Amino acid sequence: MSRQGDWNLNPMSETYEPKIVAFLCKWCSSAGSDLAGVSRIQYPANATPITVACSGSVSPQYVLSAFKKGADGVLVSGCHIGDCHYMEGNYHARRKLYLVKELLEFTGVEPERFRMSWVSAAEGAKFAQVVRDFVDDLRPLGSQDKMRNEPT
Amino acid sequence: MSKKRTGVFVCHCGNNIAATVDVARVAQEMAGEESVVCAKDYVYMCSDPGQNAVIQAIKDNQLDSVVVSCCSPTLHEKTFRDNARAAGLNEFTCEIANIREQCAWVHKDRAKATEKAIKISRSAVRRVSGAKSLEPIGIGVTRRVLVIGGGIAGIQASLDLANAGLEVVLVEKQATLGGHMIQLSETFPTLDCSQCILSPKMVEVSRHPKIKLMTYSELQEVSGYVGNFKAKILKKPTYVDPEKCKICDDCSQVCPVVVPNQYDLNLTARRAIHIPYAQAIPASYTLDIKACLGLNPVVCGKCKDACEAQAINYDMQPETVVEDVGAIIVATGFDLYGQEKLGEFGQGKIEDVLDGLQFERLCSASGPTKGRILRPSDHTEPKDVVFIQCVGSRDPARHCAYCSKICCMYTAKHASLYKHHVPDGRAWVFYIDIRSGGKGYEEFVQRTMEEDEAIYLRGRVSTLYQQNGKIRVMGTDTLSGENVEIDADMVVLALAMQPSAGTAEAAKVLKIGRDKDGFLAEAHPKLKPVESVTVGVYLAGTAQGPKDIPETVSQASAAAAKAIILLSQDRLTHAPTVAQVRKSHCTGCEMCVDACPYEAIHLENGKAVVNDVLCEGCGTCSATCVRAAIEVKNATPMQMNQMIEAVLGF
Amino acid sequence: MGDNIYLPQLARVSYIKEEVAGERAIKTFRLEFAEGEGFEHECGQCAMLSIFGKGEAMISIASAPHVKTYKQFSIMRVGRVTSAFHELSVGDVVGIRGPYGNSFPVHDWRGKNLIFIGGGCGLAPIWPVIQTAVAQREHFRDITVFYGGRSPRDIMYQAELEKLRGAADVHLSVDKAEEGWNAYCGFVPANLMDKEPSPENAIAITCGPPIMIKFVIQNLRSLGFRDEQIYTTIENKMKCGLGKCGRCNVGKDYVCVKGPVYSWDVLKDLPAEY
Amino acid sequence: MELILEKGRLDDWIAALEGWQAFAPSQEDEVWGYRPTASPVRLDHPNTVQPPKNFAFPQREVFFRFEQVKGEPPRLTPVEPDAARNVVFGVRPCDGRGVVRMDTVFSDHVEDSFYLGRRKNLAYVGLACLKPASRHCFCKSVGGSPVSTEGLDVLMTDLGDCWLLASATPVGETLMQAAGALLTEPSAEQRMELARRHEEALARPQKSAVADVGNAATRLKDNFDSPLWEELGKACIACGICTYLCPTCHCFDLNDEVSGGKPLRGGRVRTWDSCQFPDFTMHSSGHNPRDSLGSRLRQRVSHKFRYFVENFGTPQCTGCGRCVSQCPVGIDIVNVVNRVCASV
Amino acid sequence: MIRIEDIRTQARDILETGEVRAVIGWRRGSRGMAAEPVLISQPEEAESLVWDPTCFHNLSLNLVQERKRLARKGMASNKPLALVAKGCDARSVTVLLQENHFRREDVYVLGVSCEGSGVLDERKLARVLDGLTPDSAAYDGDDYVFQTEEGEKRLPAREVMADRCLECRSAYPRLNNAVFGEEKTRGLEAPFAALSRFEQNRGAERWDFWKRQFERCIRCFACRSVCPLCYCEECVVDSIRLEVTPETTADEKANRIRWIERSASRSDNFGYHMTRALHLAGRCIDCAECERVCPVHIPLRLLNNKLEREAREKFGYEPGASVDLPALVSSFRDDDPNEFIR
Ligand SMILES: Cc1cc2nc3c(=O)[nH]c(=O)nc-3n(C[C@H](O)[C@H](O)[C@H](O)COP(=O)(O)OP(=O)(O)OC[C@H]3O[C@@H](n4cnc5c(N)ncnc54)[C@H](O)[C@@H]3O)c2cc1C
Ligand SMILES: Cc1cc2nc3c(=O)[nH]c(=O)nc-3n(C[C@H](O)[C@H](O)[C@H](O)COP(=O)(O)OP(=O)(O)OC[C@H]3O[C@@H](n4cnc5c(N)ncnc54)[C@H](O)[C@@H]3O)c2cc1C
Ligand code: SF4
Ligand code: SF4
Ligand code: SF4
Ligand code: SF4
Ligand code: SF4
Ligand code: SF4
Repeated sequence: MSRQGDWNLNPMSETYEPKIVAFLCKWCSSAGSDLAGVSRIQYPANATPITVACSGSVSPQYVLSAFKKGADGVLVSGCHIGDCHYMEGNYHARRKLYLVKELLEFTGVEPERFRMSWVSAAEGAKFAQVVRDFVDDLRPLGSQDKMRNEPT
Repeated sequence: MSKKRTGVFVCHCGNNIAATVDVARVAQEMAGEESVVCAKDYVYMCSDPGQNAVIQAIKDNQLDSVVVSCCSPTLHEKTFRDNARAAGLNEFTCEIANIREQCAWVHKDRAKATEKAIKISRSAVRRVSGAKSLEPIGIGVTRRVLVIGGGIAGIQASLDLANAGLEVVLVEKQATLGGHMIQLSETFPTLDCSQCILSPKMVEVSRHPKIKLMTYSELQEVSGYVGNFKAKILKKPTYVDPEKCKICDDCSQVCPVVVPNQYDLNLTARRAIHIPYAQAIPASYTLDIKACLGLNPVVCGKCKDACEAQAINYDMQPETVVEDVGAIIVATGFDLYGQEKLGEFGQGKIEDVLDGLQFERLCSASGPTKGRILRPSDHTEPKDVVFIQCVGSRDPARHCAYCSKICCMYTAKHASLYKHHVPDGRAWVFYIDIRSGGKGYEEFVQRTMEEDEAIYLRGRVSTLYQQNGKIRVMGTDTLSGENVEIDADMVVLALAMQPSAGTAEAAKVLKIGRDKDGFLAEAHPKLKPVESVTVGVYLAGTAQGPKDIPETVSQASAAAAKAIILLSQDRLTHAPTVAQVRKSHCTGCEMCVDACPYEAIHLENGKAVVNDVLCEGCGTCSATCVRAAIEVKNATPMQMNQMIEAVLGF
Repeated sequence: MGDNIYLPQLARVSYIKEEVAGERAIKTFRLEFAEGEGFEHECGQCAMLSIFGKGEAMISIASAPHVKTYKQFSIMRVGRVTSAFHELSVGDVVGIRGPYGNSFPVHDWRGKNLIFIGGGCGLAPIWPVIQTAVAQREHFRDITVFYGGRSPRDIMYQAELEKLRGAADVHLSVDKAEEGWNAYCGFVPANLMDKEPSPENAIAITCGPPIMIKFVIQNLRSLGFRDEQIYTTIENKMKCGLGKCGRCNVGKDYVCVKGPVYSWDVLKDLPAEY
Repeated sequence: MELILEKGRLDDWIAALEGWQAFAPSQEDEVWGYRPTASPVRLDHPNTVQPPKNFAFPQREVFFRFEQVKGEPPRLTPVEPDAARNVVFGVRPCDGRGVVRMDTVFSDHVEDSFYLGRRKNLAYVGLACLKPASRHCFCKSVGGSPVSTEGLDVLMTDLGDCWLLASATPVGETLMQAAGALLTEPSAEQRMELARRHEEALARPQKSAVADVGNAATRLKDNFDSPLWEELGKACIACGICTYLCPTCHCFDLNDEVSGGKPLRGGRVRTWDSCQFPDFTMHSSGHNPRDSLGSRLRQRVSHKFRYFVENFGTPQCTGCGRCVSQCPVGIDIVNVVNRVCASV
Repeated sequence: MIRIEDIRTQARDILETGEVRAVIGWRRGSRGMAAEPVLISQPEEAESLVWDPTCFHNLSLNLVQERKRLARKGMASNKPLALVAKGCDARSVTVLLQENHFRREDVYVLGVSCEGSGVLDERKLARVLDGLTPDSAAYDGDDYVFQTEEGEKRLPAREVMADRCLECRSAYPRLNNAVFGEEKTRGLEAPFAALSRFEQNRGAERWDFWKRQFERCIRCFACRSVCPLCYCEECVVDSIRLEVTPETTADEKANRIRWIERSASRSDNFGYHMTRALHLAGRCIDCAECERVCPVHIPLRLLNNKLEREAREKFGYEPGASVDLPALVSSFRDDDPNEFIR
C-alpha cells in the first residue's frame, strides 16, 4: 500500500496523466474558467479546481501540501495585478508564492511544477491555454515523487 | 463538531452534464464518503421538482449539509442555499460543486471528465464536512448621509436624500454652495441661465430641515464602516455670524485689503471680508483670514466697527464636529487643467488668453463685465476670438490621455454666446473632432456653425504669442492642409477637466481608490458606476470623471438612490465568512494587520482582533500568518486541507 | 518472542449512551468481541482503544469483570480520538488492546466497609469495583457512594446510581445549586465531611479531577483514615500501555504497568509527576 | 575464540559473511554514521554521531496497516519486522552496552516483537577504544570499559598491523568462522600485545567521570526537589538531541498516519520521541506533569542514573558522551549528576 | 579590541542600579572550551561573563524563553532584560521587536561588535586540529588562539571561522543600548558566497544534494528549538495540539491539521524544512544557529540564505533592519517580480 491516493504506478507510460491542483480565485480565474466552459473551449481534464476567495489566501502550506499529497503540478491563478477584487490580495500572493517557487527550484524540484497565472473573468480562452500549456510542460517530467509522501 | 450528515445532489443538466459525465457514478462515489448519507442524481436539479426533491431529501434524511454538483455557483448557489434555508438548514452548509462549466463543458473524454467531476464533488463534500452554520452579521445603521462637495452634484444628491426623509450633512469647502455651475453663464444646449436654475436649489438646500449645511468646512477623518461611519469635520471660522449678517456690504466697503476674486477667476478683485456672489448660500459674508490684516482691533478692526448688525466676531474659533452617518456621497468635483503647464499657450501669462470658466464669467450678467464681453487687458470688445478645444486633453504624451467630454459642447456654447454678444466678431474654433453625443447636442453645434457662423477649423494650434496687442495664433487646418495664422483679440482655451484637489484629499481621507487619471474609482465600470470600492461610499459628479450637468445630476440622483436603498434597511447584513483569530496561537506579530487590504484587523492586548464588519473574507491574513492563528470561517485551512486531499484522490 | 503487542483486536460497538452533553460530553460505549476473542480483566484495569486513522486512547474499563458479554467504557470528549468515539454509531467496529495496568485488590477488602468517592468522569474507573461489591454484596459490609458533578446534567450513570440505592448508600451532590435538585449542593469533599464516614474497618476509593482527589484525601485523613486505607487511580499520558514508550512514569514506575491503582501510602512517596 | 585478521583483509572478511548485510561507520557530508560497507572499511572513526540503535529500533516503524471501507469493519494487516540479517562493524563498547540496555527495556514486562525481531538478526562487531573515541566519553565511571564486550558479538582490537578478533557470543563465533582461512591464530606476542593495549586503554584517564555512580541513585532521590534542577536546566532548549543520539534512550510516540481516504488507509507508526519535548507528557487538558525545563532534565538524568538502577540494578547511561558533545548549549550530564549528587 | 572587563562593568552597573532585571550573557561552560548561555541577576555574577570566539549562541533565544517562562507562570515583568548581542543577534532582537514580541523598553541590548572577527565553527576546528581538544579559545587580532593539551595553538581566524561570519554583513549591532567594540567589517567573503557556490549546481544535482540532506534529518528539532524566531506556541510538526488553554475546545484539538507527520520520512522532513524556511522568510537574520546545532550537519543556512537574498534583491527587503517595517510577507511593491506569472 502506498501513502498517497491514486499513485500512478507507471509514471512514464503513455497513459501518464499529470495531476494538477488548481487554486482559482473566485472573482477572476474561476469566473474565467466558467467562461471557458460557456464557450465550450476544450482543455485537458488534469487540473482540478479549488476555488478560493482570493489568490492572496493561498498559503504556501497549501502548495507544499498538494505536492506532498502527490500533485504533479500546482497552479495558482488570480486576477491581474490591479484588478484584485480585494484590491491587494494578488500582490500578496505574488510575493509569497514567488518565494515558494524560488525555494522549490532551489532544492532541485523542477520549476515547471509550480505555476502562477493571472486570468481575468473575460479570459476563458486564456484559462484553457494556461491549463493546456501546464499539462504539456508537465507530461515530459513524469510523476512528481520528490515531495510526495513515500510509500509506507 | 459531530459528524456531518451530508446529502449530495448530482445534476444531469439535461444532457449538458450527463453527456460527458457519468452522473450516476458520481453520485455513487459520493455515497461512499464518510459523511454522506444520501446521494442522488436528477435530470434538472434546479427545476421545481429538482429543488423540491432536495428539500424533501433534507427533511427525510435529517441532513445538516448539502452539496449540489451542477453548474457554476454564480448561477445557482443562491437557489440551492435558499432551498437549504427553506428546509431548515443553514445556507452556509450548502456548497456547489461546479461540474458543468469547469468540467462537462470543457472535456470530451467521458472517463476523465467523470473522474474530475468526482474529485470536484468530493472536495465540496469534504469542504462542507468542516463547514459551520453561520448567521449573517447584522449591523445597525445610522440613517444619515454625509455629502462631500456642494456643487450641483452634491446639491442634487442632498436634496434627493433629504426629500426621501434622510438626514443629510452637506460639507462644502468653499464659503458658498454652488461649485462650478454657479460660475457658468448659460448652459448648453438650451442656453438657460445657470444661476437661474441653480440658485433655487441652493436656497432649498439652505432651508431644508433635513439638511445640515456646513460650508467653509473640511472633512478631516473618517472611521467606521458602512452604516456606521464617523466623520470628523473641521468648520473653519468665517468670523461672521450668518444669522446676524444682513449682507449690507458695509464691512467690505471699509476693508482696506484688496485681493483677486477667485470666484471671478481673478478677473475682479474683492476685499478681505467678502461675499463670493450676491446669491451665495449661506447668505453671509466671510472674512478671509489669510488676506485680513490680523483680526486685531489695534491693527485694523474697521469691518467690525462698520457692522451695525454686530455680526462680526473676531474670536470665532475653528470647530471640529463629529457626525455619525450611515453612508457617504463624494461629490468633490473638478478643477481645470492648469494653464501654467501649457508652455505653448503662454503659460497663463497672457492676459487675453482665458480659460473657459473665465469666459463664462465674462458672459455672465453677474460677472465682472456685467455680461459684456470685453478684453481683460484693455476692456475693448474683441473682434477675433479663437477658441481652442482639447487643450490638455487627449494628449497622453504631455498632458491628460482622456477626453474631457464637455469641451466640444461648451466651446460651441462660447462661440455661440460670443456671436450673440458681438455679432460682427469672428469666432474661430480649432478642434480635433467634435463629440456631441447627447440630446440636442449635435443640433446645437450645427447651429453654432451654421446660424452663428463660427468658423470651425479642424486642427491643432502649435503655439501662440503676443504681438502688437494681438495674439498671434499659429495653427494648421488639417482639412486643407494649410497653416493658419490668426491675429486674435482673445483666445479661449477649453482646458481639460481634472479631478479637483479636494477630490484627492477626500479619497485619501476615505481610503477609496482613484483611477489612473486621479478620478475616483468606481467599484465596477459598468455595473457599479456610482459605488466606490468601499461599501457605503458612493460617487457623484465630475469627481468620478468628466461630465456635463445633466449627467452629473443623474449620477447624483443615482448615488442618492443607492444610499437610500442602503439605509432603507433597518439592519445591514454582512457576509459572515469573515476572519477569526485563534487567540491561543496569535502572538501579536501584526503581520496580518499589515497585510489586510481592508484594515480590518488591529491588536488588542497583544492579540489580533478582526472587525467583522470591515473584513471582506479575502483570506490574505490567514495565508500570511505563519502561526495559523487566523482563518476565514468556512474556508479554514482544515477545509482546504481536506479539499486538497480530495482532489488528489485521498 | 511474542506476538505483535501493538496490534489491537476488533470489537463492535453494541450500545451507546449519552451520559453528559455539552463541551465536556461523556458517552458510554459497550464493546463486544467476536466469538473466541477478547480478554478477561480485573477492576481498575484499562484498555487502549483505537479509531483507525485517529489513534489510540487509554480508557478505564468501566464494566465489572463478571460481565462477560461486553466491556463498557465511558469516554469524555477531549481530543482527537475521544471525539472520534463520540461520532460512532452502534455497529461500528473499533480497535482495542489490553487489559493494562494493575487492579484494585477487591478480594482483600472482603468484610470491610467500602466508601467510594467520585467526581465528574471519575466514576468510570471505580464503577467496576462498585458493581463487583454489589454483585458480591454478602462479602462486604456498608457500601457508601459519594458522587458529584458540576450540575445535575453532569451526573453520569444517573439511572444506574438510582438502582444502586438498595444495595448502597448513595450521596449525590452538585457544585452549584439548581432548581429541582434536592440532594447536596457543594463540592464532593465537602459532602464527604458533611456525612463523616467512619474510618473503622473501611477502605476509601476515590477518583476524579486531581484537585478533588487532593481535598478528598486531605479530608479522609482528617476523618482518621490511614494512608493505606485510601486508594486512587492516576492518569498520565500514555502511548503504548506496555511500559516502553517512556512517558507515563512516576519515578521508576510506569503507570501503565504498576498503576493506575495506587494506595495513598505508596503514592505519597512517589514523585508528584502526575 | 581469539583470532588474527590482517589489516588489509577486513573487506574480505566482510565479503565472506554470506547472508549478512554489513554496515560500518563512514562519513557523509562530514557526518560519521553507520552505512552499508564500501571498500575499504577502515574502522578509524571517532564516535559516530548516532549510535547504532536504529538497527533494532528504527526511527520510524509501521506496526500494522489499516483499511476501512465505509460501512465495513476495519481490516488490519500486521507488519512483520524486517528480517534481514545485519552485522554492524565498528561498534564502540559504550554502544555495545547500550544494546544490552535496549534489550532489557524491550523484553521487560512484555516482549516487543518489532525490536526483538530485528535484534535477533543483528550482530555487532565491536571495536575496542584504545584511545577515547570522543573527548566527552566517560564509560569507565559508569561501570563500562573501553574494551568491554557487553552487547557485542565480536570485539576487534587494533594491534597496529592487524586486528585481534575476540568472539563474545555464539553469533560472534559464527561470524568469525565464516572468515575461514582469513583468520589465523594469534601468536604469543600478539596475545601479549593485546593485553598490553587493553591495559593501557583501561589506564588511560578519561576527561570526565561521574563521581560516585554507586550512590547516584540515592543521591538523586534525595535531591529530587533540589532547586539545582531548574538552574541547570535553564539553558536547555528542549530539543531532542541528547535523547535521539543516546544509545539507550528508547522513548517513542505512536501515531496513525493516513495515506488515503477512499477507503481510509494508513498505518500505525512508531516514531522516536523525547522526554525533553514539552508535549511528551502533556495531557489533553494542557496539564503537564513535567512542564519545566528543569523537571525534564531531572527526568532524563534520573532515568539514566536512578530509575533504571532501581529497576534493573545498573545505570542506563553507558558514558558515550554524545549528549554532552552535541548539546547545543553545552549541558553536560556528568556535570549535572555530579552537581546534584554533591548538593545537600 | 573588546575588553571583557568593559562588558562586565556595564553589566554589573545596570544590575546594581536596578536598571535591568537580569543580564543574559555567556560564561565558561562545563563542556570543554565552549561558552554557555547564562542569565545572571546578581551584580557580582557579572564577573563570570566571557567574550571569546565560542560565544556562538544567539542569546535572543533566551529572551524569548524567558518571556514564555514568565507567561506560563502568569507573571509580568516591569523591568527590562539585558542581553549581550553580536551584530546578527541584535538583528534578531530587531525582528522580535518588529513582531511586537517585546517592547523596546523591555530589552536592554549590550551590543558587541564582532569587529570582523566572528565566532568559531567547532567542526572546522576539529578538522584542523585533528584530534586535539582545546580547552579555551581567544581572539588575538586576526587569529584565534587555543590552549590545547599540546600547548598554545594559533590559527588564522578565517580558517576556522563560521561560514556566516566569513560572509558577515552585520558585524555591528545597530540596535543597542550600549555598544562595545568598533564598527568594522572584514568581509572575508562576499555576502551569500556559500549560497552562490551552491547555486552553481543544476536542478538534478541540487535535488541529489537535498535528498541526501533530508533523508538524514532525524527530526530532533534542535534547529527549531534553537531559533529565536521559531517562537510559535505550536509548530506545524507537533503531533498534538500543544497550545492548550482552558478555552480550547475538544474540536480544536481533534481537528488539528497534520500538514506534516511527526515521523522522520524524507517527504515529511522535506515538508518540515520547506515550511520552516518559508516561515522564516524575511525574518531569519542568519545567526546560523540552526545549522550549527544540527547534529547531522544539514546545511540549513542555504535555505534561509536563499530566501534572504531573494528578499533583498527582488523586494528590497532586509530582515532585521528596522523595527518599524512591515514584514516581508505583509507588504508588497508594485514592481515585485511578475515575469514568472503567465
Ligand atoms: C467652462 C465650462 C463650461 C461648462 N458649461 C456647461 C454647460 O453649459 N452645460 C453643462 O451641462 N455643463 C457645463 N459644464 C460642466 C459643469 O460645470 C459640470 O458638469 C458641473 O459643474 C459638475 O458639478 P460637480 O458638482 O460635479 O462639481 P463642482 O461644480 O466642481 O463642485 C464640486 C464642489 O465640491 C467642493 N469640494 C471639492 N473638494 C471638497 C472637499 N474635499 N470637501 C468639501 N467640498 C469640496 C468644491 O468646492 C465644489 O464646490 C461646464 C464646465 C466648464 C468647465
Ligand atoms: C489509565 C487511564 C485511564 C483513563 N480512563 C479514562 C476514561 O475512563 N474515560 C475517559 O474519558 N478518559 C480516560 N482517560 C484519559 C484519556 O486517555 C485521554 O482523555 C485520551 O487519551 C485523550 O485522547 P485524545 O486523542 O482524544 O486527545 P488529544 O489531545 O487529541 O491527543 C492527545 C494524545 O495524547 C495522549 N493523551 C493525552 N492526554 C492523555 C491522558 N490524560 N491520558 C492518556 N493519554 C493522553 C493520547 O494518547 C493522544 O494520542 C484515561 C487515561 C489513563 C491514563
Ligand atoms: S499574523 Fe497571526 S500571529 Fe500575527 S498578529 Fe496576526 S493572527 Fe496573530
Ligand atoms: S480575510 Fe481579508 S479582509 Fe478579512 S481580516 Fe483577513 S485580510 Fe482582512
Ligand atoms: S541536547 Fe541539550 S538543549 Fe537539547 S534537550 Fe538535551 S539538554 Fe536540552
Ligand atoms: S546519557 Fe548521554 S552519555 Fe549517557 S549513554 Fe546517553 S548519550 Fe551517552
Ligand atoms: S537539527 Fe538537524 S537533524 Fe535535527 S531536526 Fe533540525 S535538521 Fe533535522
Ligand atoms: S533560521 Fe537559523 S539562522 Fe535563521 S534566525 Fe533561526 S536559527 Fe538563526
